[in-house]
Amino acid sequence: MSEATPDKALLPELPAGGAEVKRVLEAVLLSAREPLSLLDLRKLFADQVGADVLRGLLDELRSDWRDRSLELLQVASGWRFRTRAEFMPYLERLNPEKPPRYSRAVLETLAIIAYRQPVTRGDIEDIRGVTVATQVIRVLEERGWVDVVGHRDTPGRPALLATTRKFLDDLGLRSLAELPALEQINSTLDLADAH
Amino acid sequence: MSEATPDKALLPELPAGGAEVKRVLEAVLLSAREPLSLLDLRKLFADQVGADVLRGLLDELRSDWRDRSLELLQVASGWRFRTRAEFMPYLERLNPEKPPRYSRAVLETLAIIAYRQPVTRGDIEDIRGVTVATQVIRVLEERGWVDVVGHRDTPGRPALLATTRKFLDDLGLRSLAELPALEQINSTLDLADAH
Amino acid sequence: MSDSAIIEQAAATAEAVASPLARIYGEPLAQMPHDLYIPPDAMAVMLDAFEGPLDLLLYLIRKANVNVLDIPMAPLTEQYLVYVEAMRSQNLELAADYLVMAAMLIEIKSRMLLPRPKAVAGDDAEDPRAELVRRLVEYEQMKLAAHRLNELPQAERDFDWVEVWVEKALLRRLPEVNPLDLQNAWRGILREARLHTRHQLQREELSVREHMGLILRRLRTAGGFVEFVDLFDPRLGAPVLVVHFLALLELAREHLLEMTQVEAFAPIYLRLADERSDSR
Repeated sequence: MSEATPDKALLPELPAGGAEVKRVLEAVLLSAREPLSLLDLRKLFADQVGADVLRGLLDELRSDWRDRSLELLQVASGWRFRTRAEFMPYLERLNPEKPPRYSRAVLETLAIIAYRQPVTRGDIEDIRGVTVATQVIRVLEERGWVDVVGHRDTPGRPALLATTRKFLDDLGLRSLAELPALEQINSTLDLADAH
Repeated sequence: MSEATPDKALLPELPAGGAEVKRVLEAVLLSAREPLSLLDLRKLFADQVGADVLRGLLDELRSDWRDRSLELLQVASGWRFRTRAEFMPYLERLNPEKPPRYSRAVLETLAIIAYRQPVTRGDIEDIRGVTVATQVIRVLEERGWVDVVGHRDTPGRPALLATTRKFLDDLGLRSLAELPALEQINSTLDLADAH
Repeated sequence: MSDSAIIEQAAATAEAVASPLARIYGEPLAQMPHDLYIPPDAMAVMLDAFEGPLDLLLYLIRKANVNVLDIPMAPLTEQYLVYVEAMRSQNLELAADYLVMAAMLIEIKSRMLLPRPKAVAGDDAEDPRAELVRRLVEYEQMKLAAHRLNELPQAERDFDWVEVWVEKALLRRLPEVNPLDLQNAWRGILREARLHTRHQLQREELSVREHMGLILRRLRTAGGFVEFVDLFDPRLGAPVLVVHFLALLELAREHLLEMTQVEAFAPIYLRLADERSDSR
């Protein structure tokens, strides 16, 4: 181990020394499981490399990685590399976690808008028999699946909701006609209700 | 999520596409928790990028990193980045926990399992000529290098031990065929000298 | 690395472990003579350096530069028995494996003293040492293999795997919905409200409803006012145009839009019913 201990030749005043220190910094930061403080990093070089020099090299390292797949970040407890956000969807594809689910209220509201559009919030409440929370509609609007296509010419001029093209795209449908037919639902229901 | 789905623009026939695929490969390999097989990597690109193209890009990536702080290694379960041995003394300075060093009993047991697998504890004892302590096997099992792959159909149904994929990975091997060759010790007896 | 180099190295390993402790009359154990003799006093220390009787036997053979395939049984057995006797007085449990080996050596030795029937040339199956040699060879192979395995770069000892921090929070995960989820949701609604007779719908109606939305959207982007003919693109084909037209009628029936025409054959205009009071 002693042959790897940095000695005077590694001191960053020398260009070669600086490059070598940077190489060590990079290797250590890439494999560390935790952020490394300046104190940790000084310990790496047995306190032979000053904090200012290290800070300078960390800045260099950060710009070396500017256009690359990782970014060197300074967080509260020190420095660490992080995978850029743009690659998250790929990682997600490798380790798919169980996707979150919409609540029953959201799904039923979406089903009503999809099958009965254009509908007002009142229509949805009539069909579901319960009040529809504003939050439920907002979730669907923020997802870009539902929007207001007009207003019904009745007192209060309630907004008419319909599904969007993005809704069709995201569900892999070419048109609403490709939604499961409701007759089938009824026959299933009849069977289910038969006992 | 859909905006990250690779589309035709990512196809590696285009030089720009190839560079982009390589960027994704690098990011994902640097942040993966396990070695990634070619199959995993194809999944990354929704099977839009062929295995040959990926292999070519992995080779490029490996040479891109040739003179850098990490190396891209192909092991039994796939590809993964590791730190070069020269940086280990620095890493050890940060992490005071000493890596495991195995006793001769553990190493000889490991060698017998590796080269003669699948073997029972009795087989190991026959070869080593001594009792094998339970602790010795447990050390190897806890490291994830050895596991029980079955039971021999003899009285007592002793467990058959074999090495795992992690054993190969941790030793940087792609398959058992890459184990160091056994010494050839001539096993014919010269009867002429018998007395 | 040649065979002999490895063997020397392996032997040196055993010596390196034993030599700091084993000093007989001030002499390091590593310098013992080649005549196989190790003073019995050193045995307890020696034991720690060996993995068992095969290892000890191998050491004795290698130390004396004897080919493992040509073991001189008599001196080896005698020397071995001296050790076993010394061992037995100190650590009986440990000596058990060694005693078994001693018995094997004595058996081989005694069989070799007896006159043997003349063996067929090349048939060495009769040699009583064969089994011992087979075991020694196999053990030596594994011992050297263990040594080499230990020299391979090892994760955590000689290198670390790289696992760069991934911040999961950077990825906003959205729930996925598939058409069947909607079907199930609808089924839930029906079961809840017993509405299955009233809400029986057909595919065609659904298409009409889709086109109702399209027309409303179109009117909205056009500022709430569109000429009738502009709403129809003949390239879409008759079935689509018919559905589109039905959607238009349905919208009118539901008072969602108004159709106006100044006089016969004049252009027909469509207007969103809510446009009059719309602040925009």
